[in-house]
Amino acid sequence: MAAGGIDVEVKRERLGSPVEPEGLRVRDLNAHQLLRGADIEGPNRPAHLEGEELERYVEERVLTTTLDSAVAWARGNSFFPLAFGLACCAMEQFHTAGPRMDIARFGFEAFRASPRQADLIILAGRVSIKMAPIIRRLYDQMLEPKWAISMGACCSSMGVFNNYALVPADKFMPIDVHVPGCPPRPESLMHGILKLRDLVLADPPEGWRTRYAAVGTEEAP
Amino acid sequence: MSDGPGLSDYRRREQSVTLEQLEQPLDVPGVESSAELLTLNFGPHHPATHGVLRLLVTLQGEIVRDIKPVIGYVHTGIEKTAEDKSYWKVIPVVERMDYLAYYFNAMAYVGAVETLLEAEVPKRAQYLRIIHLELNRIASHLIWLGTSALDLGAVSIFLYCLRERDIVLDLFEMSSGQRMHTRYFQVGGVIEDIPPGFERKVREFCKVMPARADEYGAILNANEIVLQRLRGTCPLDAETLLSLGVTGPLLRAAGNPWDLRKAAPYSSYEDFDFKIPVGTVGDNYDRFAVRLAEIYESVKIVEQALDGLPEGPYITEDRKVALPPRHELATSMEALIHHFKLVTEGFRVPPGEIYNPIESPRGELACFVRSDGSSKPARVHMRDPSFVNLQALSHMVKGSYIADMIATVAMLDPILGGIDR
Amino acid sequence: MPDATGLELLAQELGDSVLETVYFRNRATLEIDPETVCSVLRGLRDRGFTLLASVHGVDYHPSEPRLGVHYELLDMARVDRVTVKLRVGLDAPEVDSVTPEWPTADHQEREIYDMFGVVFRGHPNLRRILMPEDYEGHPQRRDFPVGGEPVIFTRDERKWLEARE
Amino acid sequence: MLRTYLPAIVFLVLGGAVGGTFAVLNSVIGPRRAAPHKQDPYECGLPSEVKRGMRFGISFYLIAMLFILFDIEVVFLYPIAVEFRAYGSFALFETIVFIVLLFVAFVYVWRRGALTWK
Repeated sequence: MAAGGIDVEVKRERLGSPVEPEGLRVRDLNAHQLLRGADIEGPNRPAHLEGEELERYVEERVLTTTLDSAVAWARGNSFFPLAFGLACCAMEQFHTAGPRMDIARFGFEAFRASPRQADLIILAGRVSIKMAPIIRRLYDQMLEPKWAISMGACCSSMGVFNNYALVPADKFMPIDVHVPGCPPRPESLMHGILKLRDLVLADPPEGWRTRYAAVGTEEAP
Repeated sequence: MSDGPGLSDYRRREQSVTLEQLEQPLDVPGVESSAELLTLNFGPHHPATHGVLRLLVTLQGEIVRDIKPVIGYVHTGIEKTAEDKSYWKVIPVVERMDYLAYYFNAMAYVGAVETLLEAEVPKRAQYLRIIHLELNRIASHLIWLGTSALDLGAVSIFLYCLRERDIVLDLFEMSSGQRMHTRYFQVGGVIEDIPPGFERKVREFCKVMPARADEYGAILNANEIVLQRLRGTCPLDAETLLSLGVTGPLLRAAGNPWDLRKAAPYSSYEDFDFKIPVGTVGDNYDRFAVRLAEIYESVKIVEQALDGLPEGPYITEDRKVALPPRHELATSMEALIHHFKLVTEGFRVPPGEIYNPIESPRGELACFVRSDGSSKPARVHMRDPSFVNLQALSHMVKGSYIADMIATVAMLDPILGGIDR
Repeated sequence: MPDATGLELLAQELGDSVLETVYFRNRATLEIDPETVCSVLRGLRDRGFTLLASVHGVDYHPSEPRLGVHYELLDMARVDRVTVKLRVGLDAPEVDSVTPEWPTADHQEREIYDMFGVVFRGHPNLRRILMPEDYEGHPQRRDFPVGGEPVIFTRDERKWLEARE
Repeated sequence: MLRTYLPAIVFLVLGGAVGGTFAVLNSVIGPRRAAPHKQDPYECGLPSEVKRGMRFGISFYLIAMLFILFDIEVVFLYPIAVEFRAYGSFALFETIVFIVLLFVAFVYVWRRGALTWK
């Protein structure tokens, strides 16, 4: 290890706000009770509401969304992946679209052949230096807004073949999600795509590092 | 990372190659002016090229006048990487070449090293290897059938084939822990004996598979569109194929029953009786029918191998080559020394060169290993069947329609990982 | 496989172009003089070795002459294999191409030219096949560095960013 | 008069509106990022070498004309089919003559080999 040595002593404190109380589930329950008027005062409270409880009730029941979160919701749930298999990871990509793992459950099974109709490129396989400019051109010609998943170790970090012939995808195009594995199982590619969907929906689940603000867990430099 | 005013070196490289350089004077009879000819990139990113194969196609209307395959778009320098790894570590590198027939790559390489070492592989290991080889042949043919039917428009066949292939990959995962590139074959045998429930699951699969293959046959052979597109298109006779060095289902479809499992049996293939499907005319329909029939034969081999599975060690007893079992490490000092020596430096192989051919789903796959006495191979070369069979594509396709070219590329079953190595 | 004596007979029949015969792990190898490769292969074809299975290059770096080309021949009738090997120095890496008689050698000779730099005289379309067209150097020679670059992990991303400015 | 055409008008207006909004929505909401080769023709990932002045082969035009010919024939049959009962047997014979005439043309074209690709 370099001079820094292993200072991997994990300090974990819980963040200020525990799981956000206004979660959907909790709001649902409040609304239910308000309707039955149970918790306001006494069990025989009439069911109808007025004034301040009415606003709270309406606010609880109706999901108010801004336009861009609605658009983000639409985009996140309707990826059109570009049918782009390079090498062995493409076989596992087939199986992700296959009957058992079945990406169609999430609506992403429409693999488009041309970049003009695709907004998600999954680099499934190893990128050689002869292929890199072609992939960059494809990425340029894709629909906006576009995302890129680099599937497999070869694409993310040249994996087993760290030699003259390969290029990690990060060198020539922006990658949003790296899926580890050689080849990654269909389930892990699925997990990668769902993680990208959360990223697009603009409320990614906090990784355990951010939730606990863990410092010092990175490997030594 | 966009290149801005100065082109990044990748971009400059690709744009420096224009079609004029690749253009060759076209001596097409009856076409004087080249105004009618259209040179098109049937390029690296195309749904029907089964990988990153680029075909420079010169078209006259719908007819393909000239075709030039351009490869190298997934070249990973595997043979160079294999040269600075110890013999034991080369197996996962070599397995990733032909990513549909990974057991065959490992088998060719491991067979070559065992011949160099003159290591004796126990009978049980040979049978286990054959079971996994034939299951892998079925899985490879299933992906070929799925993607070819997809190219011809039968999309549902793709999903049926993947359903079967998932079962085969579960068997691989059960026996070796990983769906693909399992590194199950070691020099001298296999790394682990099969778990108890494996045999029952393989028998279930062997019962189910022929019925499913009948379904595929029933759907595709009754479909007039598929028959019209396959029957009588792009035939090539056996002599031209032999002069082009083509082996495997393409050669057997043209009538020459050359199959290394029968001609030069290795790893005790001679104990099983199975037939070699052979075509007659050598057109696309024969190539399709030969591969579909091979699935039934492979199932038969797997069943016979399971019935005759002998007891005994699953890897060679020679501690110089095979790792001693874990429990022995606690007790015997000698096993510990062997283990340490194998894991750190790996075993040394006497100097020499060997060319070990086996029968892969696409033809004769051979591994050339040259050892210079150290613990790292001096040269590992894979004679990949797809690389040689690809040369026959231009002979098959000249003068036919574009639709026939797509069917021919599908029936050629090229795997670009094996071609570009 | 032609056994040891069969190999010696073959060598005499092919005359003085055979420099050496090796019989290793019951596989026959003929080392020949590079100038006579076409005639030797034609002679072997007349003796029944009709299929040229593989042509591949080898770099015997420490020992001279450095670049080797192997021809694997197969006789389907008698299920017989023989290897023809030739060695060429780095100063004049020139060999006659066998593509006119054996069309299967076309792409394989292009790969040997691309990877090792052996020029095949008479090849119809000698050009790089695996590497990009304008790539400098022959990657599979033993003195060519394996290459590869350190991987940018998240921990040292900052280091790479400063290095890039 | 309006009463009878109302469903057709509503249908047209709604179709136009929904189609229009989606087309406009894309240009309003979608981000616009210039990229070097974004507008180049897509040819499997490579710079396309097809020159502008590329002339299509003559057989393409032949096939196109034949298609239009027989397609119009089918279009003429639709209005007859809608009110076939009302017109009685007169329309039946009229249609048969119409189809036979075109069938003669079809056989001529077929025998002359215009349908097989040259």
